[in-house]
Amino acid sequence: QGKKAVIGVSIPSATHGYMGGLNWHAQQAITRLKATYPNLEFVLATAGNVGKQVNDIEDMVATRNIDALVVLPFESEPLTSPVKAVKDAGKWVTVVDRGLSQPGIEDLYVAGDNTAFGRVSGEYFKANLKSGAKIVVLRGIPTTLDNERVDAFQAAIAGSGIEILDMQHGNWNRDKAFSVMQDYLSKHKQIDAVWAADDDMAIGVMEAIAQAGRQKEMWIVGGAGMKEMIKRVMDKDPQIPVDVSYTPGQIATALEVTALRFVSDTPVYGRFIIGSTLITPENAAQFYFPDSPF
Amino acid sequence: MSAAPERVDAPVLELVDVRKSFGPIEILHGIDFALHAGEVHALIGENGAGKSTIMKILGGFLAPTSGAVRLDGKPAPYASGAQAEAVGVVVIHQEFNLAPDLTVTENIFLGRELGGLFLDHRAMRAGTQALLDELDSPIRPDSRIRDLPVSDRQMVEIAKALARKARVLIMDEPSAVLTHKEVEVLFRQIERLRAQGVALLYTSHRLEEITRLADRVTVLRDGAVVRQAGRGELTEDGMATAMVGRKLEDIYPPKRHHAGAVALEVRGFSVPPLVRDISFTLRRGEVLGISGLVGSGRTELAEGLVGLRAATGEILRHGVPVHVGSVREAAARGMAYLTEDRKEHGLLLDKNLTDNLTLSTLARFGTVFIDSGREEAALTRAIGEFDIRAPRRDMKVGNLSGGNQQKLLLAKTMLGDPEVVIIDEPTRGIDVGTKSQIYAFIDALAAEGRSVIVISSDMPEILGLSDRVLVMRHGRIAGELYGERLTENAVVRLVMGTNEQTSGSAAHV
Amino acid sequence: MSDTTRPDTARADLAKQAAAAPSLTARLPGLSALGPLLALILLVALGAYLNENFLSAGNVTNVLARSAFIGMIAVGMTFVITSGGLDLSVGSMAAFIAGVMILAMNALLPTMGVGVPLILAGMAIALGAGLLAGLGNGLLVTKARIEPFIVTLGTMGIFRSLVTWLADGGTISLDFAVRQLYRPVYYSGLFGIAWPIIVFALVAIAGQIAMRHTRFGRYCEAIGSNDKVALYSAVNVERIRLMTYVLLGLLVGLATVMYVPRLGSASGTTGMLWELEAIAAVIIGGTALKGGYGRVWGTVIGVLILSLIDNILILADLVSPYLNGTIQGVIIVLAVVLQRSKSSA
Amino acid sequence: MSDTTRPDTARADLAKQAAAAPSLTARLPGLSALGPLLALILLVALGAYLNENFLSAGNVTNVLARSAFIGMIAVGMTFVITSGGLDLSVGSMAAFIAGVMILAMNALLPTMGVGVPLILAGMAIALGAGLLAGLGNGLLVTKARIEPFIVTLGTMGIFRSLVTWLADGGTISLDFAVRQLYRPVYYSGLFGIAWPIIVFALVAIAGQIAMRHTRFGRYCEAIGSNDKVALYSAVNVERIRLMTYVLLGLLVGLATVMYVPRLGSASGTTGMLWELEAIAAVIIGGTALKGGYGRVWGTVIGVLILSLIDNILILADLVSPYLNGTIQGVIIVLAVVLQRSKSSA
Ligand SMILES: Nc1ncnc2c1ncn2[C@@H]1O[C@H](COP(=O)(O)OP(=O)(O)OP(=O)(O)O)[C@@H](O)[C@H]1O
Ligand SMILES: Nc1ncnc2c1ncn2[C@@H]1O[C@H](COP(=O)(O)OP(=O)(O)OP(=O)(O)O)[C@@H](O)[C@H]1O
Ligand SMILES: [Mg+2]
Ligand SMILES: [Mg+2]
Repeated sequence: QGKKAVIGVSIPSATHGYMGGLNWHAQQAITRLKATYPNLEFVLATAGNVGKQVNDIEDMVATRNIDALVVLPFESEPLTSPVKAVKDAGKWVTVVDRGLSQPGIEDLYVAGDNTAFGRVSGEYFKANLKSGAKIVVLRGIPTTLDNERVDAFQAAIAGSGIEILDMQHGNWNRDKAFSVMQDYLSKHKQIDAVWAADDDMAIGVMEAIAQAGRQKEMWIVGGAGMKEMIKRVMDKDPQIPVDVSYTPGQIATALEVTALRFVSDTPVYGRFIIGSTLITPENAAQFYFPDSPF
Repeated sequence: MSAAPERVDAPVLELVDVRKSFGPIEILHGIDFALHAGEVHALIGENGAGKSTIMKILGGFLAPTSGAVRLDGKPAPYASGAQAEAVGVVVIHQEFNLAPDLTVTENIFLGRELGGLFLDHRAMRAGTQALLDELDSPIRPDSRIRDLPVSDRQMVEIAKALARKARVLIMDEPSAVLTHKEVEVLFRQIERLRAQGVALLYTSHRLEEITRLADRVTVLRDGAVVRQAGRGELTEDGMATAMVGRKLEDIYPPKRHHAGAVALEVRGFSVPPLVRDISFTLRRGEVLGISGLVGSGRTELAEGLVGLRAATGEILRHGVPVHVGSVREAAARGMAYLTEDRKEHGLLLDKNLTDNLTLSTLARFGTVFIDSGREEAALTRAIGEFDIRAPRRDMKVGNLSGGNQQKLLLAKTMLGDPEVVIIDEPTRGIDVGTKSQIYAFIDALAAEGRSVIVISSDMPEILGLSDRVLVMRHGRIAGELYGERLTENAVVRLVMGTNEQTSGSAAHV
Repeated sequence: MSDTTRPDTARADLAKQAAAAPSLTARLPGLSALGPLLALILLVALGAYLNENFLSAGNVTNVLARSAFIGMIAVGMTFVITSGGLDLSVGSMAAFIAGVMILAMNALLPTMGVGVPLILAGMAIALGAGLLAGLGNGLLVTKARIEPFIVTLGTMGIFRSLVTWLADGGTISLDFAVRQLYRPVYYSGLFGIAWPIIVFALVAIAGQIAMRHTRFGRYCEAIGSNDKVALYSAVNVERIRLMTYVLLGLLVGLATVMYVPRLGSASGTTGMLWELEAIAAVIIGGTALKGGYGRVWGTVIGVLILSLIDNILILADLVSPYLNGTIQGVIIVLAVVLQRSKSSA
Repeated sequence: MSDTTRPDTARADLAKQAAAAPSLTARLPGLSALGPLLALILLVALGAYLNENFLSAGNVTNVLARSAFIGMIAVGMTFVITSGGLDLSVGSMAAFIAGVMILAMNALLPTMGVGVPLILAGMAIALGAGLLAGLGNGLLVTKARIEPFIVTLGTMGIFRSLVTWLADGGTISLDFAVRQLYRPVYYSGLFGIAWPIIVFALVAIAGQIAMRHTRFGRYCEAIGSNDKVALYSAVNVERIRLMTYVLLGLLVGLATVMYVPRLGSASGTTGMLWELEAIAAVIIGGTALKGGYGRVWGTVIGVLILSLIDNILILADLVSPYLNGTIQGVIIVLAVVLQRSKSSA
């Protein structure tokens, strides 16, 4: 297996906490794999928008002669044709997290489960709130994946009698979430729980609640497993009873499995769905990575 | 009192009982006024009398508040300057009306470019060259207006107007920034147009020009016509008296000859690329004139002296070498410069009088905070001292009449109380009445022991004011004249570079 | 002689009028100037109508305190724009300063311990970093003579990527104990008024005074109006220009000092699009984008308008949240239509 | 007569001097104008040095084709900026047009069927939408007389939120079969040159000609230089201004026509920050932000510089990807330093 292989990695840039974690895991995995397998070479590109990501992929094919592409699509639809073009050029394709809009293009699919992410959260709300309870929701940046999560959440709480007072976009951003939550708190006298849908947003939400002195009234569920949040869950913080995993480490898994394809004869085709689990004080320890920036 | 010969032919363009107000203030009070074909009509009056306003109304750039503008006896069919041009009524504005980023050719043909779908650059360039040749001007058609000195810009304005094939040509102080030679060229063009039957309206503060050109003179005072006269009916004195409303004495102050210690010495001073190796001294209480052709480098020299242009050489104040790298340093050394280009370098046209007046000496108006009371007091003083006619104190300077802008600029320069003051074209566009005030002012400066350098293209002014005259040619000093030898003839010969021995007869420059 | 009397009285009239000093129309801000104020009042009325909590102390405090960061920056931006400049880098600069400040405080923690000195050291570092960042922009604009748009577009990318790099793609968080101590700087206040509001108010007042009553402000307007004239009038054009960028940098530093205690963290997304908001506030407030005329109090109103729009959109369930941007855009344009009379005059 | 000859030769000398000196600097593009070109050449050299495939047909095609969108928009932006305007809405406008175009094509599909007429209908709709969007901006600027910055900041938010709303927060996708038919418009070409490159080249050439050799371009410069003067010279200032925005809208429409076949979809993030890139390209290319002087070929170079920077960053694993922004910023500033001589002159 002395043959040199170049693996291109295209991921969104670290524009919010979760993506920051994903970037970190990607770089860690690359460093690790490079050390282990000297014949592997990696080209990492991060993109701030769809167009840039497509450019990056084109550039990798045209100038770096990649043998494999590991891609976390910024958006599914627009990346489908460009990734298909890579596949058609005979390259190995690993798709991470967000599936392409056309099935069967990728050789390997490693993904979190956005529907499960929303569903698991919703089920927790349903189980822990009485009928007539009032909650508020913070949404991410308007995207398909945000829609998937929110739809699954709403489906999960359907029929529970839980009332969603408000759903506004916090853009997966602490500052925006902080001000949206401030406004929620001014607007609604009674809020029993908050689905912040993301741990970055949950931090902003917590601050807004603390400022209003209403910590006792409501609990918050974020998501994605930021280390500070997991810590709180471990420490049984009543404000953050649980978290929902959506591990940024999936990129590392994808890279490792892809690398195997070039350093051994292990057949690695297939789909690896890393489900979203409810992180509770009991299982929190296994989701806790204190060294990750996320 | 008005007694002008009645014309039998119908006027081409006419104002009937025109009034004009800006806000609550009426500037023109019922003007009646007519222009005839083949005739030069001169409009004269003090600064702020309303000449430019009348011209703008005639040219469609302003609408009268009441009264009528008639073209060929019918209400003028235009509502804008552009429409007026289309029917042959063309204005040369007192303020330059050129786009600074465009070239000479582009400006001259702006709005009426040649060519079909694509511009015919060659034809426009040739047309421009032809116009400029006709005006005997060395300006290159491809120069950007931004890079041209004011006099050249004025020539471009004139060329632009000539290119318009006017029936009525209205000229607002076209000669103010020109030298005698260029004025001659302008006059030839005016005479040619008059012969072709164009109706011309002309204004200038140089009364000898009026005497020479005008077939008919209308005198304006404070927005009302006070006198109309035919050719030869009014002497220059008579015009001045009619304009000002009182008799004018000799406008030049008597010469003094009591220069004191050397206040400024300049040695081997060069301002690249044109000005080379200039040396001269300037004493306290002395007025030093600098004469020369346009482009001889006078402005460059002055700007070099006050640190506005990179220069080499030595400047000594009171015998001590000083470094002058910026206007601030110049000011700290008691030196000030009044620019010839008041629109681009002198005044903030969209700021009010106070802001402009105190801009260069703001440090004197309060320590941490600006003392606006003191500023207002300074303005009141300046208005009195320089006879600045502003309808409102808080108006934009750009709305002041041209001459009043110049007066404000003078007031601004003098506010710094400079010991050495360089004045570039001090009386451009200033009326005769105020001129004598300014001359008296310059004289008073010298009498107080200050040193004044006057750069002027106005020969009588240079001769009337200066104790000593430096003549520049091609960026060098061509000669120095004082005492007995300071005569118009001598200056002219140096200006032109004519050999001192050839006793020429060059009367006009 | 009768014909000379009329002009003479006319002249006397003119002189009297001129002597009567700044007339009424100039003293009162005039309709054009009142435009943004009117828009603000309408917005407040709309907010109060839509939600009874809108005028509650809590909501008012929230809105004002949130406006403080952009507000301080926008006041600095007013000077930059007035003198004919522009600064696109402020948002990234804030993120960068916040990152540097937090890292420095965390690093100093072992030696200095949790205490007020550490907080003060952090503040000094933030202000120092702001000063240096502004100086960098200013020097590139004045000494290297590059278009401000390009300089600050470049430094915008640089600051943004530096903070992402410092944060290793993630978030830089202030030590928990330090944060607890620092928190009150955002959340607490004096006489019931939150600190950010107080600081913003002081900055705004100082800015207004600086613009109207000091040489610096006068020079900024002069330079923006015509820098050649300013140069010929012995104004140190380069230094004033440089100072506007340094001042803005300092104010970004100050904004960061107030921002960090709020969430105690900085990341690559901190201060995203603040530059656009700050510039918009300045322009809505009536300062000319081309320079030459600055109105600090207008900027303050602009900032308030922008943050009120957000607040109202959340307080009122008008439409799909997807359409928030539409309403925002419409209100911004309308707010400026109210001062249209200005440019059409 | 002898004494008049001397002065005349003197003047002739002067004229000669005057003619000799500036012509060199003015006629030839001069160092200032060559600055961006130089930067471009240096970048190409750097790229070729870093990677042998850099100059391969494939890579060159990629870089040029993807520059086409911003490129066409930037050409339009050159006219807007030259005449003293600004348009911040182009990126959102592109997203909006793409959304409308795709929805319309999907809606027409059942009646028209998959075929060239459907594609043509889609193109017509895109161009029509672009025209209307540009007209809207233009009318607000010229008729309502609002600062272009504010108008287009407002419409930027409006277009962006409208497309998000149309997409219901997600992505609007072109029907798969239609996409297959439409794809070649981006990916295929003529004589081995991709369509986007051809269209961009045509737009650039037409733009350069329009700027230099038609009344429209001349008037844009005149208006940007001094709109009063233009007005006095019988230039229909409002109409020309309006036309610049309409032209830009049309070019955004054209860019969208080329963009949709590439990705086949539109969402709230489509065209994000294109406005900044387009404006940056225009300024890097040497057009003055204050208007009065436009240089279309400079804009093209600016666009190429910007997209080469991205390309080169992928070629070389220089540093942490977090620092890409730093390198980008530094290169942008450096590219403009090369034309510094201009402003310092
Ligand atoms: N737009 C304006 N707003 C207010 N006042 C104005 C405006 N335009 C002109 N004025 C005033 O009208 C008066 C007449 O100005 P005008 O320019 O016609 O004078 P003028 O006779 O041409 O003087 P000068 O010889 O100095 O050029 C002046 O007092 C001037 O300040
Ligand atoms: N910015 C500029 N760009 C190009 N040439 C210039 C510029 N400024 C001045 N010149 C040229 O420099 C020469 C000297 O001009 P300067 O203004 O010093 O002459 P001057 O003797 O003061 O003439 P004037 O009577 O016009 O004031 C002229 O040939 C002029 O065209
Ligand atoms: Mg006048
Ligand atoms: Mg001169």
